[in-house]
Amino acid sequence: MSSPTTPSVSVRVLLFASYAERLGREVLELTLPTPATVGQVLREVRALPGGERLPARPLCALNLSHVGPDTPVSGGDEIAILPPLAGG
Amino acid sequence: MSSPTTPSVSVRVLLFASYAERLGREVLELTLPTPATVGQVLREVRALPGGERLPARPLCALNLSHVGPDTPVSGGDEIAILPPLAGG
Amino acid sequence: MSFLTELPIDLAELVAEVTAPEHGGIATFLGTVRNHHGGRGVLRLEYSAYIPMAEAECARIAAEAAARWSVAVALRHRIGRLEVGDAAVAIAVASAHRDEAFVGCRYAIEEVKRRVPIWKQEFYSDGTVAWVDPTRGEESGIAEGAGHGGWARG
Amino acid sequence: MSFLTELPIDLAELVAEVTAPEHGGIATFLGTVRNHHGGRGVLRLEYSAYIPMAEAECARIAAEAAARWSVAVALRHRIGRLEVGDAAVAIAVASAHRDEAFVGCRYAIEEVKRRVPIWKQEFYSDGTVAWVDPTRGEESGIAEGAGHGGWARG
Repeated sequence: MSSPTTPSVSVRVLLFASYAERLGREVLELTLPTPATVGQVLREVRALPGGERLPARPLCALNLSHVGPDTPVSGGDEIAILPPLAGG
Repeated sequence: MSSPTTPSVSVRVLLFASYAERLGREVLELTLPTPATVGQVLREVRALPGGERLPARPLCALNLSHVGPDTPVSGGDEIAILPPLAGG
Repeated sequence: MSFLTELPIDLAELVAEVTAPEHGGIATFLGTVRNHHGGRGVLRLEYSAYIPMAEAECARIAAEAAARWSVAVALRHRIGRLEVGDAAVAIAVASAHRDEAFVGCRYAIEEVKRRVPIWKQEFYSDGTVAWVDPTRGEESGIAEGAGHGGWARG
Repeated sequence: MSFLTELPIDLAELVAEVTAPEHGGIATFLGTVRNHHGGRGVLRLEYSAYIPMAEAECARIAAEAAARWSVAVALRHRIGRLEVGDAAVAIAVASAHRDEAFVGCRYAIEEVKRRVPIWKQEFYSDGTVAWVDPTRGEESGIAEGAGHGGWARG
């Protein structure tokens, strides 16, 4: 339950590899009105300088697991925006 | 062409593993009337003491390659009668 | 045991980790740095990772394979700078029978490529550098590399 | 290079044989001596072979795989006395891409089992000995072993 005294959440956003280069940073803190989703985090990041160079639907992770854009986020969550994976 | 002066062929027969134990020998020389086949070699071997303990259609090789019983044999050929393979 | 390492990978070490008297077959896969990609010569590359998630994802993949096929799984991915011929990833999967070992090993490498947050920068013999994007195919990879000359180093 | 050996097999040696700068993936298979078979404890075993044909058949298998999938193939089978855990067979297959390496490796081990004239005597913890017959399944294998007490040694 969200309390009326906390209408917003603060989350930590991580950027990697080519995405970090496009935005010129690897980490940022965002505050969003609740209830917030991963998709809303993405929209905020894409509004930043260089953010328009991210794809509309990149891979995302929430607290170390892959998630879709509709996943809700809570205060203190770590959201990662992942360029195309190239391990192996 | 088979010459009228060579109505028979001599071949070398090898036995291995359990088959060698069943016949009590690993190698034998056989002389057969021509034209001869691998199947005829097998029948000769199965007529030897202990030979009745070989299966009717074991794996056979002729000069280091797997062959079927209808394969013709020539003088000096090496025929191997192979128990079930268990490599790997 | 970490799944990610900056040190050279020793396949024998992974094989030893999964070897057990009840196992009859061990399938392994070793991914090494090629000297070419998309028609261009590769000099070396740099792997980077979202390390805590990559560790968690590797652990999940290993546990999934172990549970699904009753296999023992060892998995290592190297990060940092690699030269041509270096092992980037190694997987060893042991089982009583070879079917499970092969299938489990194949599963593990496919899932590593699909799920583990690791990125690769290739340094080419023509002096350019590109982030590898396997989703775009090799030809598009060239285009992206060529289209982002600003990323070139050195 | 012989495909059959009486010496311990070193997987790293086979991997080194197929490693090349243009290869990106190496799939290997290692078949080791299990401590059980058909429900019985295995102490050790003895592999024997029709050596010249086994060499020829291994060479044919390696050449077939190499031609069919454009892979490099290294293959070794041990003969003689082996203990539990020892490697009996090792195969390493390298290719530019992992698909061919996996498929070529799988092909090679299946063909080794199907075609190479090698036989295996298992020495069990109950003191009996049996020639292994993979065509009869594990249960029949027990029956054959039990039915030929005359083969028991020691």
